[in-house]
Amino acid sequence: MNLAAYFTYIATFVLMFLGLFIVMARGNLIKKLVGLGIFQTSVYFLYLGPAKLVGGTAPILSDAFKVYTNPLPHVLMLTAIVVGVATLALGLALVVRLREAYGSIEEDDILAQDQASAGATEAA
Amino acid sequence: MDEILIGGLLALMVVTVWGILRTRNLFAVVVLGGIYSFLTATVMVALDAVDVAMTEAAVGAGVSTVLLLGALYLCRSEEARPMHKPWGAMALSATVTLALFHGTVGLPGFNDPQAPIHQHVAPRYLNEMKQEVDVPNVVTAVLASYRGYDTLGETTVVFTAGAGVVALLRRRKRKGKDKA
Amino acid sequence: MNWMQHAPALQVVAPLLAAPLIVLMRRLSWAYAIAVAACALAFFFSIGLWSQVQSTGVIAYAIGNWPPPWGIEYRVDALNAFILCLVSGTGMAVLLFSRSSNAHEVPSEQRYLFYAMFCLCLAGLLGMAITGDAFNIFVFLEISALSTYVLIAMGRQRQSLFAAYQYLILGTIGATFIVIGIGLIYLLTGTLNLVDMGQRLSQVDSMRPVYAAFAFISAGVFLKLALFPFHNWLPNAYTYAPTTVSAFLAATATKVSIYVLLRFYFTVFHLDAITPHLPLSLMLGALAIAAMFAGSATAIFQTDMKRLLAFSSVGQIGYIMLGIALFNASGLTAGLVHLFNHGITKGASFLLLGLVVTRLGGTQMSHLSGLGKTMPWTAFGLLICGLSLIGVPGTAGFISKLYLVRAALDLGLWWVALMVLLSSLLAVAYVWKFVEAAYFRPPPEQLPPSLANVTTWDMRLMALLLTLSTVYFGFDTRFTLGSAQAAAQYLLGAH
Amino acid sequence: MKHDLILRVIAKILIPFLLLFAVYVQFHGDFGPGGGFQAGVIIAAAVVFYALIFGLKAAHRMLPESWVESMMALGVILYAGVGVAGIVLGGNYLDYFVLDAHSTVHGQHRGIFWVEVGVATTVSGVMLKIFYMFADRGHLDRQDPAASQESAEL
Repeated sequence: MNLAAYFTYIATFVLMFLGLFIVMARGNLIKKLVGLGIFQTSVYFLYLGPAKLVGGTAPILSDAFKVYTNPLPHVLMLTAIVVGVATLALGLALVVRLREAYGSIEEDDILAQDQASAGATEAA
Repeated sequence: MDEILIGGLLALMVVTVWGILRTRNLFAVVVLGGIYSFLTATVMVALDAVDVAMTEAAVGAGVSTVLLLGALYLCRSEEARPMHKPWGAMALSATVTLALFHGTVGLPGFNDPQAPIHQHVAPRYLNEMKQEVDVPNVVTAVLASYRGYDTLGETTVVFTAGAGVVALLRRRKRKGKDKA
Repeated sequence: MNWMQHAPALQVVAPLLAAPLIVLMRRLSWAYAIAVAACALAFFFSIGLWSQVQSTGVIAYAIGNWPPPWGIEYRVDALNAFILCLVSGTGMAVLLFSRSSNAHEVPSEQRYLFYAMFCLCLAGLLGMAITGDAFNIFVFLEISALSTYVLIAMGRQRQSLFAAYQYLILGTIGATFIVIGIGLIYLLTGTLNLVDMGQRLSQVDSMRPVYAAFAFISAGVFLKLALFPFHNWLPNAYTYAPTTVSAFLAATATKVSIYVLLRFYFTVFHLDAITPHLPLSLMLGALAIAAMFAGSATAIFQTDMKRLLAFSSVGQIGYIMLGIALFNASGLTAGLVHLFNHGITKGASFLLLGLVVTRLGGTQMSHLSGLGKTMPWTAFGLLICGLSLIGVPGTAGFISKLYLVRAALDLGLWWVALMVLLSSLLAVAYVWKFVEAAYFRPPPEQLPPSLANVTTWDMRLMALLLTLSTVYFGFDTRFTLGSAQAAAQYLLGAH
Repeated sequence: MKHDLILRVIAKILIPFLLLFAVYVQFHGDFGPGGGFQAGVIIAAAVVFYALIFGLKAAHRMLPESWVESMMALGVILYAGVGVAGIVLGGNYLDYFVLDAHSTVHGQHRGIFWVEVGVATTVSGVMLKIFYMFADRGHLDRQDPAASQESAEL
């Protein structure tokens, strides 16, 4: 296998691994969202890498060029970026509310508080 | 040449993510996140995706960073030390990554003009668009016309996020909290 | 101009356009009226599409007049016409119920936004169900997902915030998996149109990316539809969301995800052709059976009725998946019938619980004790829904279980049939828990502080309507069975 | 920061150019990189910049929150409305070909133009609204009597 032909894929793997790991292993709610963002970003290269043609140019038509990079993945990834920031905004709004309700943005703290209050209602 | 440039930038991105993973100062995490987004945008320029790069620079590096800083200001917090060993998370993300690795082996490689994505669908956008839509920027034509419905959906996603944030953060009129 | 000809686009656009109008008006009474009008339009159009599909077959609608695969195509066939009816119909019932129940469950400043979010969620789900374009599925999936997070977070307790956050993380991971899967297929075929993808994929030589795409899309959709062991977000989300939201999600959101799975499995991957080479039936079946037992068994130990029903959903999703895992006409029919029947049963149960919340302030077993005396009709309705969840003759649940057992026996899988019956015993156990509380325990001396003393007629009517349909579809199976059989045949003969 | 003269003067000079740049990005999107999303974000950035220098209250006076909320909605309505116009004029949904009676290409141009305007309106509205929401929340959180009074006035 020609490694050089697959380097964008390899970057995707590494970024994806790290992003997913941050989401799952870290307990801080903001850091989880940052990890989620990295995980989403890794996908961009899965789409954009193969779209590029060396010697081609950005898909803005002009008489000076013959070869263009494939525009369709660009359109799809524009959508993905916007979806990503929309998710982030909602996630952060939730984090702000969580912090007001629980006084913490650590997953373990919140779960512990929930467990305590669940125990209280059951005893009642 | 292109490969070396893009590969180098991608390597820098990996280093940045490693920094994000290791540091527990959330402010540093957010700043590193901004750097990460700018690197992403630069790679996108190198990959000829100029529209995407511009969006990533404005949205990823700009808006996301501002939002994260705002949330950080409201939460004022440092990340706690992880309480448990992350072996489960490690195993899961490794499995997912290996699955993707397994899958990409049969895919067309970098810079392969014979790849299906260059043979099917996209050629019409590049060759016939001049007669059909006639705007020089093919990305704009595909975004707003050929796949305009996706963009309507995307605008709606943004609207949903906006209205959702209003629903979540609009201040209650009563002072007392009706939270349990 | 013939508006019916544009029904595929309009039934998604009506609720999608309603949401910004509501935000623009900012008045609660307007918000409700607009939402009801949009939802009624969507329901009307989807019934129209269903009857049109019955007579003329597949309807293709090219959005922007760009022919597929260059543009985005809407494609209505026997399968998704059925799903559209389920989604918009239950959406309508839940919406009409929500006016009074929201008055007690959703803070007043957020109430008009509730309707905006509800319309967006409906538009997202309908858009996912009707589209013939892979990436368009992702976009509308995100519309429905983002609005769902907000709807869940509108619950009264602070736990609803964390439930929404958890769902946001898992839902986004799931959606990203789906994008990865779509990306792999796109790189192999160069197209995004589902039918075109399917045709080109069958000519692809390298199977490894296909299997990886299959794995990613499956895992992503499993997360969205909460198949055991991917179900972690669901119990909290259903428990802490406002009751109407639980009803809507239980009846529609997971069901549309199952539809997306079917669409990918049969239209894109042609799984019935691949299955001989892979032990897929076995893998999916094992997951489904695990879900049936784990979900129902966990449900028995719950002390909150909403949570109990949530775990019961995890179990019931197992039955639907079991039908699909059989990969033949009778199995698929059983799965689809159960998808519909479970949807309306769960919708009815949650609406009835909405009545309980309004009247008694909560859904803990302690609230429910003596319900047979305090709210006899509601208790009776919940009993009927419980019987339908078990699969007792005379209810909708019976029909789907009957066909599921029959499909298993047709294939000579008597042990699968036995599993279905055994797990139904677990359902008996959790339904008994409710019966014991409602009929064999005295009502509390002093009723807990209630949100409102009376439930209004519109709430009662909608709960009654859905409960009655649970019984009705247990006797008259023309619509459910007929549509499911047509859909199954269409899926298996699609190529 | 409210009283820093240099910042205020520079901001006064810069903000019109920022908005001009946004308009350029919006309408040059047909010829070069850019379009509604990017322009929307730049418009929002200009107002955020204004708010940072002159204070949130001034920004609210310049662009009241209710307007911003309407902008979020109007953009989507415009976009979806272009689609409905396609149906009314006898085409399919989002059909730009029929938007101009004489030339399909002109119809396409017209459709893309309005659609991009819709996108920019919604994106700038949403980004600003989110900024206002987070900023307001901060005023309450700080529990500074002057600040909470200020936010009560808003």
